[in-house]
Amino acid sequence: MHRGWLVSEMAAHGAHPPGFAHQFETVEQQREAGTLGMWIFLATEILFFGGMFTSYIVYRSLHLQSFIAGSHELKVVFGATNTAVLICSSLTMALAIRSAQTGRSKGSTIFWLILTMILGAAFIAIKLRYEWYADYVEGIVPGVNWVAGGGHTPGVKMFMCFYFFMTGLHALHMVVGLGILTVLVIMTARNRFSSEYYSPLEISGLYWHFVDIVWIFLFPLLYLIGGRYHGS
Amino acid sequence: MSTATADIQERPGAESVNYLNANYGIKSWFLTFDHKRIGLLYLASINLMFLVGGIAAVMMRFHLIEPQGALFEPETYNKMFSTHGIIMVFFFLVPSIPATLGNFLIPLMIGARDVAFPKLNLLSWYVFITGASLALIGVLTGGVDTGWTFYPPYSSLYSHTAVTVVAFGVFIAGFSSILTGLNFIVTIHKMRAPGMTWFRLPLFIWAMYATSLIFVLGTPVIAITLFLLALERILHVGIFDPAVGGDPLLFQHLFWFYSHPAVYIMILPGMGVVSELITAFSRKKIFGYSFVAFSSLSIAVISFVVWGHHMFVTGQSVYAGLVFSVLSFLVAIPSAVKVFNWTATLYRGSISYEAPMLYALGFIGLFTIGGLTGLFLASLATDVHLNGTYFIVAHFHYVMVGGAVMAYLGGIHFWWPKISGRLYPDLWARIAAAIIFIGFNLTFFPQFVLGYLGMPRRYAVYPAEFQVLNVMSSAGASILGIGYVIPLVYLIWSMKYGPVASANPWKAKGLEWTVPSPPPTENFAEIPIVTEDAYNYPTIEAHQYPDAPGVARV
Amino acid sequence: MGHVVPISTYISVFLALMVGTALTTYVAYIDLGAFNTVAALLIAVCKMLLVVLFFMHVKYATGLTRIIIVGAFFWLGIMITFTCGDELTRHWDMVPHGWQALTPHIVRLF
Amino acid sequence: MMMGLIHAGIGSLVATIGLQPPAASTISSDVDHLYYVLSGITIFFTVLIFSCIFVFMIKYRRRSDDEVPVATHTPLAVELTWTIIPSLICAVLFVWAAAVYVRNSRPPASSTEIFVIGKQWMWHLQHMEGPREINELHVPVGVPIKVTMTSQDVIHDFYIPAFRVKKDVLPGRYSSIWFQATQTGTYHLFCAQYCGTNHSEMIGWIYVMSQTDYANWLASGEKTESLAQQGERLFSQYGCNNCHVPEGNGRAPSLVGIYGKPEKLQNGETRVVDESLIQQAIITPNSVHLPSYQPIMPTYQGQIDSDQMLQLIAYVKSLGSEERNGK
Repeated sequence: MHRGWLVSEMAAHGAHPPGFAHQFETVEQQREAGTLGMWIFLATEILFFGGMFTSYIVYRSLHLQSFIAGSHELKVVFGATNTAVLICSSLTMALAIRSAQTGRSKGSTIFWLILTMILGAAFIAIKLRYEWYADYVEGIVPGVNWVAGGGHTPGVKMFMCFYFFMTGLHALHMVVGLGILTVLVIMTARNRFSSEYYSPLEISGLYWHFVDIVWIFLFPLLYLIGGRYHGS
Repeated sequence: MSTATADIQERPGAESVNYLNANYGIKSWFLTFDHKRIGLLYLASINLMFLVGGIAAVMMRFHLIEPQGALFEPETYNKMFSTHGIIMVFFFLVPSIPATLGNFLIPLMIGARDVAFPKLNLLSWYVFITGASLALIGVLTGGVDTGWTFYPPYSSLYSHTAVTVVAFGVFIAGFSSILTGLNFIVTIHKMRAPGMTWFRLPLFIWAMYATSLIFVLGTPVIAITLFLLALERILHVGIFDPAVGGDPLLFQHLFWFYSHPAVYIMILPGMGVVSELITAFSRKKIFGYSFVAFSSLSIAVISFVVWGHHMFVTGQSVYAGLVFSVLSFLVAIPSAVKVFNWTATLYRGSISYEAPMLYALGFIGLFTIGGLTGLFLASLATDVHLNGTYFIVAHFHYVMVGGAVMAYLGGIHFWWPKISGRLYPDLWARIAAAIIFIGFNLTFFPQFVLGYLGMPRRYAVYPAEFQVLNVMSSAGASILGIGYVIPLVYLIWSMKYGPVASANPWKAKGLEWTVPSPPPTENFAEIPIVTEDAYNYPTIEAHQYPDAPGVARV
Repeated sequence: MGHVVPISTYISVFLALMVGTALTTYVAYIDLGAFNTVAALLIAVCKMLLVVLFFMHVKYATGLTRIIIVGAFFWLGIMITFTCGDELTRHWDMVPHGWQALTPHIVRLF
Repeated sequence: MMMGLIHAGIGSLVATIGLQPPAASTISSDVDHLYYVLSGITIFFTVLIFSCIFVFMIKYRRRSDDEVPVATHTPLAVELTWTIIPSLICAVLFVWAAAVYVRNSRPPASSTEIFVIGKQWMWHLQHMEGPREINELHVPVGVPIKVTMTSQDVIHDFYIPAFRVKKDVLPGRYSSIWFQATQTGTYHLFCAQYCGTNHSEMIGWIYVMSQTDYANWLASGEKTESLAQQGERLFSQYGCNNCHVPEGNGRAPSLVGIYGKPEKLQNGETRVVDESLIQQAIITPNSVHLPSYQPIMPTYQGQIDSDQMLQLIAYVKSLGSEERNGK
């Protein structure tokens, strides 16, 4: 039970370590607070996406056949590729944190961070170019370009709505994540982190992994669970 | 009155540095990370919103003096009650106590220098202001006429008002709630002073913790729901449109998943404040500390599984209705436990009746009525008759205005010496409390009868037979309105002319009373070490000192 | 000071996740009836656990972190269960048999 | 018996001083009895809490600023008592209220049916025998009446305070309530779910008439076909009878006796054929088609308005209930 009241030597002499905030008594207290804060934020994120998942489950049960038909409009190849890309980016993120944690050179941390960013950007690029854009051309984007007919029932339209809302919201989180990573790269370059203090890296990592987990569920829910075996 | 003059001399020199005079200028306020100043920023902004919502309410009551409507076209009246509801719920009641008193007091009460994330705290105020401004812009440019519940398909397809803008404002303000809740939870977990164990925490902190849980777990759902609604309005994709397979009831489920717990966001902090006031003015330890503390948590948890009682007549399945009904009864029990414990705290106390105590006692009485009338609505058969009528309006105003606003005012009065460093005129404060109590009951009690008689809510015109009760209610509203203006006047007056307050004018317990009034920016010169329970007021054992003054009258 | 996870652990977790992705895609092309859904979700949950426990260091974290995660999913469960509890039982109202037949007995209690 | 008398006593007392709406259906008294008991509980606890507060306020007022109060302790028994007693009260109230509710959620089989369409901002009411009314409904006393309701636009709510019945009227779905009036008279009909600008003018009157008066009223109106007959005409007009042949050997299932039966759909779901399902079958046939037939039925979305929909539903229902055909 380490508590913050033991005013550390450093704080007492006014020599705060970089990144230490005045309202805390110790660096450890600050680190724990940051991590706890991020976990609570992720809990709200679970409920945020949860509202979407609940709606999806309800409508799927109401329009089962249409949702299966709708899921057959999606391209599993790109979905699966993107899943792999995101998992790779989670690995590189974990390695970036590990690199800071174990006091490797800042070049090593920056390398892993930039690799993570490249993978994240690749995910968005694939999504945009080979999925959303293709869907737009095909005319299966509700509210934007929806070509009626082709046996598309209202339920299929509903499915596509959810597909775009859910993947869109996820992609938005990816973009925010890329922004955070950019800041982290700059901070690392300016020697803001050490093996003593790398809390921003750690909590950003939690966020990045969370976004990965959302996709881990979106992929089967949107692309797979209807089964891909019927038809061609 | 005894405290008003006695303690002035205790105060250190007038030039002592505190959070108010530490630095000056607009920048020192709008860029402050000090939780106390942020609390005051919130105080100013939510009172402004209260004013807007209150004006709308007074206009509505004037309109309803005549059955055919005295003032407006129905369309304007609809915008009026929607504005009132949206502003009051999302921009006043939800942030009322947490964002003002919570921000100001949590670090002081637990012995911390600030909340865990001061920058996030300021950010959440800016987010709130952005949301509130958007909502106000929406209200002023075109208004909104959906009611605060935004039910589709009316809100999504039929309303021609500024629904999207206002919903977006509420959406943004939601993130302010989330950030505040997150900050409070981390602060309460990680920033407590040495010795401040969980069971030594003031009950206000327990209540704020429970409230923060709801903020964090409920608010994201309303955010995503309003987001879907806005998309539906902009793109017409049919999410809540039954014509293309959408289900409007799904919106209601998601909406009430947040909005029912939100009722407890409003009342739980009030309960926390009342626990502080009752103990301070009876100079006694709270009766059943752990029961009051755990009832806050259980209310927070149960509040999430009762939302379906808003949907008993909306076409929800009978079976779901049964489950929600039994769970709704369940939430009555921790609330009852709290009321009994507060009342029992008074027993053998040393009770004085300064204004905050009057508000606290008013809270207990009105909340009792508000809570018990909730049983009518948890009961399936009576709810069918009363749902959507003025009975509902009366019930939730008893809880939210009689409960939450009373507690808010009581809390502001109680901690005003700490916040401002000044004392307000107690006589005026007592008069205002009495006027508010009378005005409130005159406004809302007739509405219970109106509801049972069958008058539906949100009616711009109504059958003539309901006029007498409506006029009574409107008369009460004007009294209530005056009652609310009085504290505004004397509190502002007191900031300049009020007698200077000592560190502890009420002789209350709690860490916030151990620091000067107003507190210094860093709160505590040295972080205190806590060695005793909350509300450890001196008492004597009855059998030991049968002749002691406190015992003589028993 | 956070726990330093060996690189070998990260690599194994990574490989397991990749295998999971391949497996879930493969299974979708086999006709298992309702079990397609079950299998897909089961694999997703396993993958999530791997990420949470190792990449997010929950295996080495305090009880508080675990309570938050379990709590968040519990609340999500509440939302899904109760919402579906209504949506999926709405059509039952018209069903003449089922436990509605019992209600006269309950009514007779009064 | 005793309780009944007390309730009746309270009822007449409350009604005389104008605090009670007219009670004019078989459900009213059930709801009112519960209401009185709830009011009694509310008054009891409110008085209890208020008097405790007042007594303590006076008895234990602070006499001097340095007064020290007597310690009180928190006996577990006290806490448990005031936890358990409210729990028991709540349990009883729940079961009672739920029993009344469940009993009233199912219309008697012998109910006469009336259709209601809500639209901004009026009520269309349609008798099975054919007559239509707007914002007015004539019903006979002493006969159970089932009201089947749908909305053309937003959510409305059909509320008759005197009968203590209320239910939301939803677009795209059919909801129903039932009542049996016990007293002739004129009663309010309100829309109780906010539905837009003139929500407060979406009101009407319910005329409860003696059964002979009602028969006369029906006879006096202009002669119209019954709802089912109008539906039958539409059925052939749209060519539905080409496929849905009664003998069951057509390209589509026979509709004779289908109403109220559970059917297994192509998507694996089993649904009872009700109003909502019939409407769904007409608007989006593929979503509910039966596995043994080809999904060849075209959609009639946009061609059939809600009045016609009710006529078709009434026709299908008339095929289903043999006893009504026999009459």
